[in-house]
Amino acid sequence: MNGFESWALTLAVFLPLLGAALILLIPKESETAVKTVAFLTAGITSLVGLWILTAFDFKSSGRLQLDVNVPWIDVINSRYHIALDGISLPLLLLSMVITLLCVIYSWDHFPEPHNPKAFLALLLVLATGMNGTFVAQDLILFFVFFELVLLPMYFMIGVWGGPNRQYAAIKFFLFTLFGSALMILGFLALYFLGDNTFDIPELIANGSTIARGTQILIFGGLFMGFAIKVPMFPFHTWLPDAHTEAPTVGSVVLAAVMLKLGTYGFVRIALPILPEGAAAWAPWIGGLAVIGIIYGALGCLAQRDLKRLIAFSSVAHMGFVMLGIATLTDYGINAAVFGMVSHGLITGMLFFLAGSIQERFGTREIARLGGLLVQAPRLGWILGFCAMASLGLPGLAGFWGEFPAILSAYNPAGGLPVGLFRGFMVVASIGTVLAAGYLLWMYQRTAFGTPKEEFEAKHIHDVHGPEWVAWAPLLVGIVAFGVFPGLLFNITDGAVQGIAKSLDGSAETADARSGATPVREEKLPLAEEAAH
Amino acid sequence: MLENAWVIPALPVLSFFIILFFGKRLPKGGAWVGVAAVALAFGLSVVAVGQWISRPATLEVATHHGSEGEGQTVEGDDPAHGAAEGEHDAVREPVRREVTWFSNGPIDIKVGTHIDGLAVAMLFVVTTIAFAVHVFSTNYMADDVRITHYFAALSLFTAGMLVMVTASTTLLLLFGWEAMGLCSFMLIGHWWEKHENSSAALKAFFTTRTGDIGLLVGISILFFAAGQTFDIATLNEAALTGAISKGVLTVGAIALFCGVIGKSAQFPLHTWLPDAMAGPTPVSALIHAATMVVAGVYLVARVYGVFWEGFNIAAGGVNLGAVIGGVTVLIAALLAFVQTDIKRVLAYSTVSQLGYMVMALCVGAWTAGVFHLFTHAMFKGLLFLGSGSVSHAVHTFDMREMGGLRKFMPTTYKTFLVGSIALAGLPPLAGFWSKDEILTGASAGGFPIMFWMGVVGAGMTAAYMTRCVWLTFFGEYRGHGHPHESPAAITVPLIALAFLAAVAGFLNAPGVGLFGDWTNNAVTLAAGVEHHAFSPFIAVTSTLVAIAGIGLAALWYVRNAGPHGITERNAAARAGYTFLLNRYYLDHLYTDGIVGSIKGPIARAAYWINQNVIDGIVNGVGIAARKAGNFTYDILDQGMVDGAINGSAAAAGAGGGFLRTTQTGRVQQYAAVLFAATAIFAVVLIVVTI
Amino acid sequence: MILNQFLMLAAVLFCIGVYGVLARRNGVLVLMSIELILNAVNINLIAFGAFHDTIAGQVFALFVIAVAAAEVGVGLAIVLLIYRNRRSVDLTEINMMKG
Amino acid sequence: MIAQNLIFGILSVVMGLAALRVVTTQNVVHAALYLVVVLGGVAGIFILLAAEFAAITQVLVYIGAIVVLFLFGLMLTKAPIGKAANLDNDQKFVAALVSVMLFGVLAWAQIDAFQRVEVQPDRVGTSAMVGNSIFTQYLVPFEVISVLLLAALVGAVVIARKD
Amino acid sequence: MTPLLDYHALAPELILTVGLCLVLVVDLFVAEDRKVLVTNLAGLTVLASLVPVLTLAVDGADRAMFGGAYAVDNFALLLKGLFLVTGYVTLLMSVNYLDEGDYYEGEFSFLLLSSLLGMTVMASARDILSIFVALELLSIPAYLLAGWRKRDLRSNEASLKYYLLGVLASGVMLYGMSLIFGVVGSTNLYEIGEVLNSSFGRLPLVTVGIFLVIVGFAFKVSAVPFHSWAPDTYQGAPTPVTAFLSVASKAAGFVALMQLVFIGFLGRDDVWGPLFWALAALTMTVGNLIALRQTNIVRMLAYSSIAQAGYILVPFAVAGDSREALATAQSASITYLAIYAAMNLGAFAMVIAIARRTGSGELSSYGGLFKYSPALAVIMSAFMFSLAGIPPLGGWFAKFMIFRAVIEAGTASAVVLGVIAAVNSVIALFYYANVAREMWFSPSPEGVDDRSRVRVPAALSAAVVITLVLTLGVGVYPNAIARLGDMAVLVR
Repeated sequence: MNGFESWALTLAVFLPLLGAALILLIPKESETAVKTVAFLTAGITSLVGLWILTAFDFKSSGRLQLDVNVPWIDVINSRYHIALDGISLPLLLLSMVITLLCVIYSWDHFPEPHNPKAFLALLLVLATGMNGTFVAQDLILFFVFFELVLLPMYFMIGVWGGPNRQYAAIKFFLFTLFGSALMILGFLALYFLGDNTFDIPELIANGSTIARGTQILIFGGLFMGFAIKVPMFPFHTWLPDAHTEAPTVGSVVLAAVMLKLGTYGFVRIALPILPEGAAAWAPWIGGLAVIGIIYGALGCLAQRDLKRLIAFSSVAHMGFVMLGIATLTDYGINAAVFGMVSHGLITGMLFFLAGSIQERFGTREIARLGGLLVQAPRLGWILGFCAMASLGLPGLAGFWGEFPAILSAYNPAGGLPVGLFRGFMVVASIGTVLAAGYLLWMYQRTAFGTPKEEFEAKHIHDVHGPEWVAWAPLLVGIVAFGVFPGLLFNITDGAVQGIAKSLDGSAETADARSGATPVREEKLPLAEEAAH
Repeated sequence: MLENAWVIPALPVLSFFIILFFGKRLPKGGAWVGVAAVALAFGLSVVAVGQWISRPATLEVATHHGSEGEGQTVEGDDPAHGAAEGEHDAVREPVRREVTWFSNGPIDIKVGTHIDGLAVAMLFVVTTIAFAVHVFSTNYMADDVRITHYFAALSLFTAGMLVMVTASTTLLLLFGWEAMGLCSFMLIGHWWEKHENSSAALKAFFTTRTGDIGLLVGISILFFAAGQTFDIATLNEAALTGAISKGVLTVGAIALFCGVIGKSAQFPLHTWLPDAMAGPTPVSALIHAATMVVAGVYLVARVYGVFWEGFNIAAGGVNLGAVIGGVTVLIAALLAFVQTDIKRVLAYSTVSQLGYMVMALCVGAWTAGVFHLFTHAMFKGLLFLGSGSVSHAVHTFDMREMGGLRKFMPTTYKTFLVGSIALAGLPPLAGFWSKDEILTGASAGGFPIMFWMGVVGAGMTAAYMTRCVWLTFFGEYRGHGHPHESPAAITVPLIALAFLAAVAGFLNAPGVGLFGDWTNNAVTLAAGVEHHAFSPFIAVTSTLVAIAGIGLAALWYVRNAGPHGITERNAAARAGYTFLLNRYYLDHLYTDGIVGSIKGPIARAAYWINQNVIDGIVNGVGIAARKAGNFTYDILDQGMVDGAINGSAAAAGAGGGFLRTTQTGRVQQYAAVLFAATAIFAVVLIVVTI
Repeated sequence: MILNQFLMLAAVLFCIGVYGVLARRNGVLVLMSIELILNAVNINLIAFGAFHDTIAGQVFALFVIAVAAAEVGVGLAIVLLIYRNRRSVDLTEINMMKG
Repeated sequence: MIAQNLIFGILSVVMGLAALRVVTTQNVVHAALYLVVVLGGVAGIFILLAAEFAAITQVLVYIGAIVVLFLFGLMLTKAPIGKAANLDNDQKFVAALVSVMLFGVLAWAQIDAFQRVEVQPDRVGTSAMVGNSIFTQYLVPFEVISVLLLAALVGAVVIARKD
Repeated sequence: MTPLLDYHALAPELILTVGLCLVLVVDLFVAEDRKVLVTNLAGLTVLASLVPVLTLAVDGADRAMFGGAYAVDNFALLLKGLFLVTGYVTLLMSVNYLDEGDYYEGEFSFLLLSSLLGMTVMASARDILSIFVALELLSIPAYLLAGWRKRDLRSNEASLKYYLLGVLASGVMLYGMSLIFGVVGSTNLYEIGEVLNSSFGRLPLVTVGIFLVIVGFAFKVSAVPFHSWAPDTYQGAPTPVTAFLSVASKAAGFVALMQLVFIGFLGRDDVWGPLFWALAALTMTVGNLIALRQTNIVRMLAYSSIAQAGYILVPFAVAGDSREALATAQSASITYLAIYAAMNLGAFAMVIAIARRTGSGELSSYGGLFKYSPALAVIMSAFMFSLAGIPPLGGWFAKFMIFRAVIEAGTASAVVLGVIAAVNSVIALFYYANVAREMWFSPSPEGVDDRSRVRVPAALSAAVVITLVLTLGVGVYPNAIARLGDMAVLVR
């Protein structure tokens, strides 16, 4: 391993922090310098990301690569262990790209009260937290990065947010902290039961020795931490508030990357380390996931605020991701990872759009909008495109998060209640219709028709330069991943297979222990009768 | 060409992107790019057809159960039949070409093309109609503000349909399927400034999406049932060889059929299709008559093995598909009577005809169903374009503002008439042959109910088309414009399609049977789908019924038209009138009692039920969803879930407030607490530790 | 003499002292009550010292006496300070800060 | 032994009553004087337990210094000499309850622990022994307490003085 | 025969003693307007006494005198270091406060040094008599310091309440000590430990004695329900004194508790285990809940420090569960104390700094701080969120160690306590974040026109920088503090 290889991930994580520190040194008045530094930092970080992409050995994407493993906190045997595999890589790149795009997007529209210096510094700190979470291979390191994102986001919402920002900011903060407080208890339990280590790969190797009952308990702790971040029903109520009140860039980062921290946690930590706990929890997770799908969709139907609608749609979409995870199968987890990325691209894009619409019209109230296609056709069509992507139209990235999740629910991992999961599958499929419902209904009211009187005379800019630059990669990504899902699946699959292998049969052994016979056959008794 | 069939869908994809990105800067908004791409695709499809026809039948297929014993054989000169005498039949081997799309562990998910007779036929149909529609649109839509978008969407649509028909896997099929849905949405809502249009677009999208629930579920079920593959050929084989249990097949087939119901506008999800007429007429011709709506039919034909086994078609009697198809035939036909909008008449007619196709497939008449799809595309595309031509002239679709147009627009009139007769099923035009085959299949396949439904439907079809033609082209012009014949870009496609509508039926006429031969494939053979011989009795019956329908309708409209006499104006009407008049003592009751009641109360009641109950349910579901949304959000989410959160926060605050009051500020009270706590804790501790 | 008689006396003094601390209004009287408490402790210490035959009890008691002296001095200084500013040593009135 | 018990009985009754008066009397000066009685009684108890040095210190420090300090305190705070109403606050009942509870616990635990164990002070704790102990084993606390007294002195002066 | 006194071991205390006498003397000869010199001298004394602490640490050997009654081991050294640094930072915070507030400076330094001396002695005291005397030495100057703003009624009140309750608590504690002494017949903690491990230790009287002693220190560390003095005293006392009380004095209480409980009472974990469990749960919950409703920042920090004490008590509650848990618990408490010291001192330093502009401790006066003095707002937020335990600020590691102790113990009651602590850390965030909210999100209050940057004097800046660096450093690289905490474990 040459020098840069051992430094690449560290750079990817800490360059933004360095940039933030640099920005703090620049006087507040020289805004251009601040922006330039932020742009360069995010850009160089992305270049590092590109380099990582070239250095990554795709043939063995299941192996942890670019490993750095040095002592950190000896006393608790916690190490600075960062590395990435096929699951981390796409998310890390997503985080980098989103950060860069956010810097570009905010180039000349900083929300009130302006102050680019603080805003960009916070954004870069946020980036460090996000990047770090995706590469951390040590529970404590993971925890620190996982929490590191809270503060910047709190301030971002609170300072630059909408009218109800203070409530939203604290709510976001409290919820997440509540989850992570229980999560850290779970981590500690893993430490003591998993041979006094916080190292994730080691724990995966050791973890299955933990007794089933204990696994279930610990999984409960981790579940709280991750599920709130995801957010799963019924822990989702922070999300609409946070999204609605956050400034555009904040919403984008929140939706595109931060929600993934939770699902990533499930995939990276909770599932492989606690396979039997996962198997015991899976039906509940699946149930909450499909409730979330329907519930989020119904919530969307009731929204009058564009951003809030998109926020609720995240609840539904993350439901699909969680459903995939709950199946504990390779299909499901692949779908989940794909869902994370595609949701990142699509919902991130939707929030950009909502921000731009608000900037132009001064409102996000759906009822007051209308005829966007008349006044700003490009904006309108992009909105339509994203709505279509969001509702899971095949050919666009969203589909690959949804359909394989549904698919995998038909055949969950051995030992899980097949009938129940098939029920989930049907409910989730209904969710796709509801998704079409709320998105198109929103689209009809905002983009179709003719402009409302109050905005009739107003000159509305169509998409402008920085917006194009910031959006184009996302739009291209949505199409590219939609048409060539292999771009992503082939990266994630290796790693996912590893996880699926560790999960394989966990539910069965659990069942065997509890004396039940595993159910694993294709025949549905009901259908059998119907056929005759 | 067969190996490189991917090029055919790729062309419109290419043109889509060209139009999307450069259309605005191209002359005519990029329309010609689309036309050129489709023309090329059409050409290539024709090449493909040629190559397919000339492909030797090399694939030996074991037949499931021989049809020879019953003496009902396919045409003698059928090369496929030559081998049917033995245990094996030979068919043309499908041309497959696949690449790995992505992998999931050991399972490679592939995409590719699967070209067989069905695919080739569909390629031909789609490119033909698409070409005609493209050409038609260059004029029809010339002045539209969004011609670029229009052509982009049209290109994308064509691509979607072509992808679907060539797809080798259910997954890729789903891609094309949904892409069409998207384009349908965009094109129905093309004039989105008006709320009704965008609502219609939404409705179409939702309704088909609702059906797609089943499709998604079905594909998932069959994916695992077939051993983790989306491959359709494997799936069919697995279904027919019994590798998949009957129960799973049944569930899978029902699930898939939900998708069919949505996409092919079968009862009860048919209500979106008439509304979809809000889109430009060429779109209606292409998407909502000839191609997209037959996607469901195509799906059934494509994964026939699943339906064959899942619906237990070989057993005859009734099954879900056949019932739905039959009911759709009748319901939609009934509804067509009361429409005043010419396009809506055609729309209901389309629904009805789709019912025929579905019914055909589900009574085991595979070839008939596919063939009807083929002929229907020709004459229904023609009829829609004809109606477009009419509206181009009179700027309305309301038949009450038309009348007498045959004088102003002779070409349109003639071609429309050809289409109508083909639709009505009068020999020797296309509709007759395909409809006849369906009826034969239903009768011989052991589906008497479906047979009679089909027969009644045939009569009704003839009747409502008579009404339509009458109101549009006969009588006095009731509008306010100055009708004129349309330009060549419009009439040429009409003529071309009229030609096809007239002659296409002969492809599978008794003694010709080419279509059946070309589309013959391993699946139907393995399933043991029987091809029933031409039955003169049925042919005559259906013809007579159709004529009766025409006659009765003509009679009705004569009576409505008043004493001036229809006979002077129209020969066909005169013939019908005379025919009816001779039997007037019977038919007085008949016309008033049956036709009248059909035309009047029953049709109206049916329409009312349709608009208020079925459509009401469809709309109601939407409203209910929104209501449920409001409830979920306002009561559950904001009230209870969030309320619990905020409530616990408030409780914490209140707890803090209460505890504050214990901090009285008086030092001796603090001291009292100190000592009291000491005393109490001490007692407790002693009790605990003793 | 049994040990417990001393211990009971101490307990009585202690509790009377506690009562005084809790029930008296005047700051100086409260300080006096505290002395009762400390003296109770001293009785205990000396009695236990005698019981165990060790000098440590006495030594401990001496330290307590010394500390008590210092405490009383400081306490009176504080009471005086309060008196100077408020013209009252009524403890029940001193409740500017609460909640 | 009887004499000792007799003396203890008298002392304890006097001390108990005097202590009660300290906390109940409505005359502040009386309270101080009753306190003297209690403190003196304590010295007597010390003697009974053969702790002479402690007894002497008790008299010197408490009666000689602390009570005087209290009287100064009463004077300086202009406490009403003579009977005054309202020397008690409104939580007498609570105070009594708490004290009784506390007494119950302590008494029970003490009786439980030592039952009827005899205490026989046969060695007089001389000042030499005390000094020896303080300057060997308890040297550090002793030094500390000297600093403590200094600090209390300086601090009390600063706090109590007018400025 | 080994000499009675080990002067090297006693050097920190000796230097302090000499220094405080020097301060007292020099104060007499320094003119009124140059009293800063005295404070500087006091600061130098503290720094000088840190030197032997370091040399002793380097030396590494455990030293003990008077039959183990006075020990200089890693535990003692670490905590002496902690006390001295805390004292130094407090002095830094006081310099301008006293100077500008026109309070007695020389005597202030003297009393502070006295109190520090008491603390350093406390860290080594393994004898209940020494512990008692050290406690008094560290408390009595503190009673006086609380009333240092003599003309301020609140300060008077603070002093009175602190004094009265403090004396009562030490009375209770003494009574308890007398009972323990009565059963054991010795004041030496190790001997006490031995006896309490025997059948004598099972006496209910011992239970009462242990309990009364713990009550005395529960008061010192302001554990609920013995906390009620703390808010009033903290609010009324001069802010540097409050900082000192809430950090050093509280730490001293914990140090004493650790020595008593882990050496003396170790055998009776059935008494102190549940007791600390209840105290910890109550303290965290009550402290946090009441803090939610505070509008005065100092008072809020007072309740916050009560709640923080609750967290520190958590390891005590689980220490008796197993041998491993005992070591982990001690290391957790020590680590928490050290980190808490840094962040809480920092918070108070910031309160002093900000009060230089706002002149008020009311939270509402903090509005708009981020706009006119962003650096102060950021730093104050850092301390607040560190107290809340948000990574990467030091507080997270402190909380982490607590949780670690809880999970290491692994019993059901331990885990429940852990969950209570977790929930409490969420409640706590609300009011900590509220401070940040006021500074960042709210506009300046009406009538505040001065929008220039707040100027912070050098000494105060130094205090802020020291605490900030420690807080951040620990958060990012907790290894150093964790290792120290591990080494300083009193009983393994």
